[in-house]
Amino acid sequence: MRAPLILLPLPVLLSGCGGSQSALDAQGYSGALLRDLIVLIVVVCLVVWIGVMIMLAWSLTRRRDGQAGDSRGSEQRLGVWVSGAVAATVLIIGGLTILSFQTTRSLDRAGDPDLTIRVRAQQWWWQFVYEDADAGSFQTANEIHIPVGKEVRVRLESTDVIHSFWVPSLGGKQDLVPGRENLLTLRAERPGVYRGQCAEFCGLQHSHMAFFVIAEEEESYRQWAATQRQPGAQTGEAEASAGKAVFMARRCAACHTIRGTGATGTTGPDLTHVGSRRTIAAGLMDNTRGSLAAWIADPQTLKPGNNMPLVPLTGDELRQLSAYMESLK
Amino acid sequence: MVTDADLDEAELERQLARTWTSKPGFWGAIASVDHKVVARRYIVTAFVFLILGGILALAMRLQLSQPEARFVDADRYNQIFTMHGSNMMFLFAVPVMEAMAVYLVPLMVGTRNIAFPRLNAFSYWLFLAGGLLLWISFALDTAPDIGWFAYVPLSGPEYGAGKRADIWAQMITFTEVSALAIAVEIVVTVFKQRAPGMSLDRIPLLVWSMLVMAFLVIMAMPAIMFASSTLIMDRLVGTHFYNPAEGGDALLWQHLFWFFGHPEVYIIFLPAVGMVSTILPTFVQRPVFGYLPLVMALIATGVLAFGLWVHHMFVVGLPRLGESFFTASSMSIAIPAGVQIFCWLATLWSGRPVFKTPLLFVIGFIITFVIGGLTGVMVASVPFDAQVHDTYFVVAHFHYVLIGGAVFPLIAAVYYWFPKMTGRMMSERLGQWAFWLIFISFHLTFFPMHILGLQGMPRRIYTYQPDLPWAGLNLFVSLSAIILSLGFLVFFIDAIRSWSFGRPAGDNPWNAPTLEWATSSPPPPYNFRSIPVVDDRNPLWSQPDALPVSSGLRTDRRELLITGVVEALPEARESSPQDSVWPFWAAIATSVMLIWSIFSPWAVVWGSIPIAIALIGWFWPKGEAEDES
Amino acid sequence: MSPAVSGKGPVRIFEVCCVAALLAVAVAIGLLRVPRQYRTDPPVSAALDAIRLMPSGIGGAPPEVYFALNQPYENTAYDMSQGKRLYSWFSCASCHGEGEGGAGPSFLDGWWLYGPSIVSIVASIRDGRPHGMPPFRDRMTIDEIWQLSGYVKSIGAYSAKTTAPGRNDDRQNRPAENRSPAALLFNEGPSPVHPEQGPSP
Amino acid sequence: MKERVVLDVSRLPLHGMGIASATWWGTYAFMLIEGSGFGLAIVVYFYLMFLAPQWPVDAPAPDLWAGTALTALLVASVLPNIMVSRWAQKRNLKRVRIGLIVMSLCGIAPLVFRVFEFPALHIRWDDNAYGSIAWTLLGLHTIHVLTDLIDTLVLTCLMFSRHADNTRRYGDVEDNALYWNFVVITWLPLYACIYWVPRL
Repeated sequence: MRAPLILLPLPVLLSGCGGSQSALDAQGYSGALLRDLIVLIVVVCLVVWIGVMIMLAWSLTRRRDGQAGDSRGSEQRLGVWVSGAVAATVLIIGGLTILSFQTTRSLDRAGDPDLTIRVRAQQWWWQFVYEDADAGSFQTANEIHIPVGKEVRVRLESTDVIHSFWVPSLGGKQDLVPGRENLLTLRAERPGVYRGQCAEFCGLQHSHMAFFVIAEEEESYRQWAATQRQPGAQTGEAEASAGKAVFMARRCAACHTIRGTGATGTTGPDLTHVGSRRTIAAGLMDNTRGSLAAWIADPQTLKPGNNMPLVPLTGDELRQLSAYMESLK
Repeated sequence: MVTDADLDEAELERQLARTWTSKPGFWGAIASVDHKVVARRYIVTAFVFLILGGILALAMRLQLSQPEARFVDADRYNQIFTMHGSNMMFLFAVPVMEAMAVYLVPLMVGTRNIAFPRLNAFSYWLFLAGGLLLWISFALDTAPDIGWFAYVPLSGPEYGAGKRADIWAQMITFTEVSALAIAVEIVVTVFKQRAPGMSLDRIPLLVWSMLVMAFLVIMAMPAIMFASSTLIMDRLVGTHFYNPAEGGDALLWQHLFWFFGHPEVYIIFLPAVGMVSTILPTFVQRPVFGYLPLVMALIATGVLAFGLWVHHMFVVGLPRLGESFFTASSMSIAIPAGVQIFCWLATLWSGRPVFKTPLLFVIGFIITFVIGGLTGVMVASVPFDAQVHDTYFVVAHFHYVLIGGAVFPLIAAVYYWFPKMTGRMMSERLGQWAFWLIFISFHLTFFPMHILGLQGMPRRIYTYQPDLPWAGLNLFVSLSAIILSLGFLVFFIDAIRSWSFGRPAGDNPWNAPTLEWATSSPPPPYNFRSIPVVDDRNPLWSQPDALPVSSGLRTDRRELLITGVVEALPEARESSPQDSVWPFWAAIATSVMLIWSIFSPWAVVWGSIPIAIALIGWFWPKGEAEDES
Repeated sequence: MSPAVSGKGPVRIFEVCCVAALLAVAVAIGLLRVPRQYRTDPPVSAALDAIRLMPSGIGGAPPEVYFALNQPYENTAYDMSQGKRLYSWFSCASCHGEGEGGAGPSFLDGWWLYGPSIVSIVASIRDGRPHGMPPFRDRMTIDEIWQLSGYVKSIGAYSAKTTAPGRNDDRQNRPAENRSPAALLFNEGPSPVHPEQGPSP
Repeated sequence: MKERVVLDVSRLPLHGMGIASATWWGTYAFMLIEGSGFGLAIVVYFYLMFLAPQWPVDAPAPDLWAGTALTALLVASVLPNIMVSRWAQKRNLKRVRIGLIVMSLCGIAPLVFRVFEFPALHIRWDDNAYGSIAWTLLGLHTIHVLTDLIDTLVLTCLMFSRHADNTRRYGDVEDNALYWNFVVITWLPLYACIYWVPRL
C-alpha cells in the first residue's frame, strides 16, 4: 500500500513555487495514514461497483427463455440472491467502518508536541504565532517553518468567520471557529514546501487564502527561528530608510507591527521579517520588490475586497516603501 | 340530489366536467385549485429554475476554465454559487419532486383532487414569490453571497452587510412554507383519500416514497425555519443566537442547518427512488421484485436520515465519540440503498427489458447512483472526510447523488408520465439522443472533480493560481459541461415540441399497471369518471378488461371518497372545495409581510392583518353545494 | 377530451401573462441594479473630493457626482460597513470610543459641533478640526473618507434606517448601529469635551 | 377503459367527523409541524444553557407570578374547551355559541398575562443569548395563542351566522378545540423551561 496505488492518471503534482497541495502526495505522518485509507477504500468501492455493474449487465443482456421469472421457484432463488447481496453489503460496510475507526485512533495517538504554533485565521490571511516562553515568541504571516520529524501542535482560532486549516500533504483539515479552539498535529516526514489553503468558504477572497508549510532539517529551522526572533532589520540604504519614514508617517503602522520600531498595529500581518517570506498577500504573488510595490499601490485591484485600504502615495514614496519592505529580511 | 349511478357515461362526463372544470379566463386560471393545473405550473416553474440554475453553473465553469480568469469577479461568483445551490435545492429539486407528487399521488391513489386543494394553490403562489424574490435580488446584484448553507458568522450581522443574507433566509421561509403545505396535503391524501380497497400493502411504491418524503418534510423543515428566522432576528433586532461573545454559538447554526440539510437530500432522493420502482416494472413487464423490502427500505432511509447530520460537520472539532456514532450511522444508510439496488436488479433480471428512453435513464441512474452512494460511504468515514471535506471531491459526490440519483429518474419520469400529463408522446429518437448526451457528458463533467478534490482543490473558490496543477482538468470539465447542457437542451426541445406536436398517446401507452393509466390522457378535471376499486398492487394488470369501480357519488358538487387509513374501507363522501382566488390573495399578503419583515420587525404585526383578512375570505363559507353536509 | 381542452385555454393565457410579467421585471431590473464597488474610478474619486464647504466650515453641498451615484455612502449597507471597518483600522476609537466620545466628542448625543450634514463630517475627517482632530487627507483615499463619514453619521442617527452597518459579534456595550441607536441615549444630553465648543441649545 | 361497478357508496355520510375527516388529519399534521418547531426551540434552549457558564446569563431568574397565573388559566381553559368539543359533537348550537364566547375570553385572558411575562424575564432579547431564546420561546407561543384566538373569534362569528347549523361547522369547532388543547399542552414544557430550569 505504501507506493501510491493510484487508479487515476495524475498529472505532475509538484510544481515550482506552488508547492505540493494534494491528498495523494503524502509527506507527513497523518497524510500517509490518510492516503493509505483513501486508496484502500477506493479500491474496495471500485470492486463493489464493478460487481454491481456486472450484475446489471448480466440482467440486461441475459438470454430469456419462455416464461422464466414468473414461477414461484425462480422468485425464491432471486430472494436468496438479493439477501446474499444485502448481507455482503452489510459486511463490507461494517469492515469499512472498523477500518475508519482504526485510522482515527492511529491519528489520535497523543504525544507531547515539540513545538506549538497558534494560528489565527482572519479574512483572508493567516497569522502564525510561535509560542515559546524560553526563547521568546514571534509572529509570521502565511508561512510557517517546521522541523522535520517533530510533532507540531497547531492551536486553531479564528478572529472573524469560520475558516479551515488544511495542508493536504501533511494531513486532514480542521476548522477554525470563532469562540472555540481546535487542535491539530502536524509531522512532516520529509523536507519540502507544502502548500495549504483555507477550505471553508470565508467570503470574498476565500480563493486567495493560501499559506506554506516549509519543513526543514532541525538545524536550519533553528537558524530561521533565531532570525525571526530578531527585531526588524536596520538598513543603511538611503531609499529603505526613507521608506521607513513613509511607513510611519502614512499610518501603515496603525495596522502593522515591525518589531524594534514604533509600528505596533495588530490589524494586519506582522511585517518584521516580511522580506524573508516567499510570497505576499496569502500566497497571491511571489515576494519581489515589484510585487510589493504593486500590492501597496493598489491592493484592491489585485485582491478585490481585501482588508488592506488603499493609501495614497506618490511614486517616490512607493518606491521607498517597497525598498524598505524588501530590506526586512 | 344527483348521483352518478343514474347516468349514462356521456351524461356523467358532461355533468362532472361542469362541476369540476375551472372557469375560463385569467381569473379562472388564478383561482383554479385542480391539482393537475397547480402541479403543471409547479413543474414548469421548477424546470425554468433548473434552466436558470444550469446557466449559473455554466457561468461558474466559464470562470474556472482557466486559472486567474476574469470572466466573473469574486463578488459575483460568490453570488452565483450561492444562487446555484439555493436555487437547485429550494427552487428546483424539492419543488419539482413535490410537484410530481401533487400531480401523481391523487391519480395513483384514485381520487378526484388532492386534499386541501386551496392550500395547494396557495403553496404554488408562495413558491413562485420566493423564487422571484431570489432571482430579482440576483438581477439587482444583491443576491446572497454566503453559500447555500449560509454559515454564521459570515452570514451574520457583522460580516454580511446589506440585505443579502436576509433575502436568502426569507427565501427559505417562502419555499419551506410551500413545501410544508404540500407535505400535509400528501399525507392526508394518502391516508384518507385512497381508492376503496387500496390497503397499505397495495399502495404504489411511488406513493409510499412520497408519503415518507412528506413526513421528512414535516419533521425536518421546522429546523431550517427556526434557523433562518433566528438568523434574521440576529441581523435585524439584535438577538444573540449566533454571537459567541454573548452566549450564542456559531456551531448551533450548523447543527440546525444540517438537521434539516441532510434529510433534505432524502426529500429529493426518495421520490426519485419511488419513480424508479414505478417505471422499472412497466419496462420489464413484471411486478417489482421485493415490494415489502422496498417499502421497508424507504421507511428505514427516512428514519436514518435524521441520524447523520453531523457527517457534514466532521472537521469542526466535535468530540470523537459523537463522530464515531455518526460515521456508523452514515455508513449504515448504504444498507437500505443496497436493498433497493438489488431489488431493482432482480426485477430487471427476471423481466424482459424494453429499452425505451425511461428505462435508459433508469439504467443510467443505477450506474451513476451506485458511484454516488459509494463515494457517500467514503465521506462518511471521519478520516477520509478530513481530506476531502469542502473539496471538489464532495462537489462530485453530491452531483452524482443529486443528478445521477434524482435528476436521471426525474427525466425518466417526465418521459414516462408526459403522455399522461399532455396526452402526447415524447420523441423516442430525441429521447435516446438526450440520454446518451446527458449520461456520457455527465460523467465527463463530474468524474474528474473527484480527482481535482483529491489533488487539493477546495470548493467555492472563484479562481485558482496558474502554478497549481488543476488547470487541465478544469478546462476539460468546463468543456464537458457544455456538452451536458446540450443534452439538456435536446431534452427541453423534445418536451416543448412534443407538448403540441407529439404523437397522441392514448390512455395507457406503456401498458403500465397503476391507476393513473386507467383514465384518459390528459386526465379530465375530475380525474376518474368513477372512483376505482382496488384489489391488487397492480390493478391494471390484474384486471385488464374492465376496471372495478364504485358508484354513488354526487355530480352536482365536487365530491370524493374518504377511506380508512389501513384497509381503505369507505368512510364518508366528502366535498372538495370550489375554485377560489383567496389563496392567491393570501399568498400575496404573506409575501408582502415576509419581504417587509426583513426590513422592519413591525411588518410581522401590520403585515399579518391582510393575511388574516385573506384567510377569513378563504375559509368563510359561500353557501356553495360543497358546504353542505 | 373536451374538458381537458377547455381547461387548457385559461392556463395558456395565464402562462403568457406570467412570462410577460417576468420580462417586464427583468427589464426594470436591468435599469435599477447597483453593483458593489471595491475600487472607485479615479475620475469619480476626484469629483468626490470637490465638496463645497461654507466659509464657516460648517455645512455645504456635496458634489454633483454624489447625487449621480445615488448617495451611496449614506444609503448602502456595504459602504457603511466598510466605513465601520475603517473606523477601527484608523483607530478612531482611541479618541471617540465606540461612539460615546473620549478625548474627542461623542457621536451618540445627537449634537454635531460642525453640523450633521455628511459634507461637514467629510470635511472634518479630510481636513481635521481644531482641538486635536488630525487631517486624514494623506492617509485615506477620498472614497474611504466618504465611507467613514457615512458610518459616523449613522452612529448618531436619530431613528433606525433600513440600511445600516451590522452590529459586531462581540460583547455589546451600546445598542447596535442597526437598532435606532443614538435616540435612546439622547436624554443623557451632550457632553462637551472642550468648554468653548460646548453646544448652545 | 371499460368499467364494472362493484361498490355503491351513496349511503355514506356527506361529511366525515373525527378520524373520518380530512381536516382532522390536517390539523394533526400541522400540530406535528409546530410541535417539531417547539421541540427544536427547547433543544436550542438547552444547547445554549449547556454552553453558558451560568444560567440564566447575567439576569435573575424570571418572576413567577405572571407565567404561573397564565399557566393556571390555560390549564383551566381545557375544561370549557372539552365541553365545547362535546357540544359540537352533539350539534347543540346554543351551547356551542356560549362555549365559543367563553373560549374567546379564555384566549384573550392569557394574552393579558403574557404582556406582563415579558418584563418578568428581567432581560431583553438583545442582551445575550439567554434573553434571545427566552423571548423567542415566549414569542413563539404567543403567536400560537394569537392565531388560535383569531380562529376562535372568526368561528364564533360564523356560528352566529346563517352558516352555523352544519356538520361541517361543528367539525371546525372540534378541530379548533383540538388545536387549543395543543396550544395548552405545548405551553407546559415551555413554562418549565422558561421559569423553572433557571431555578435549578
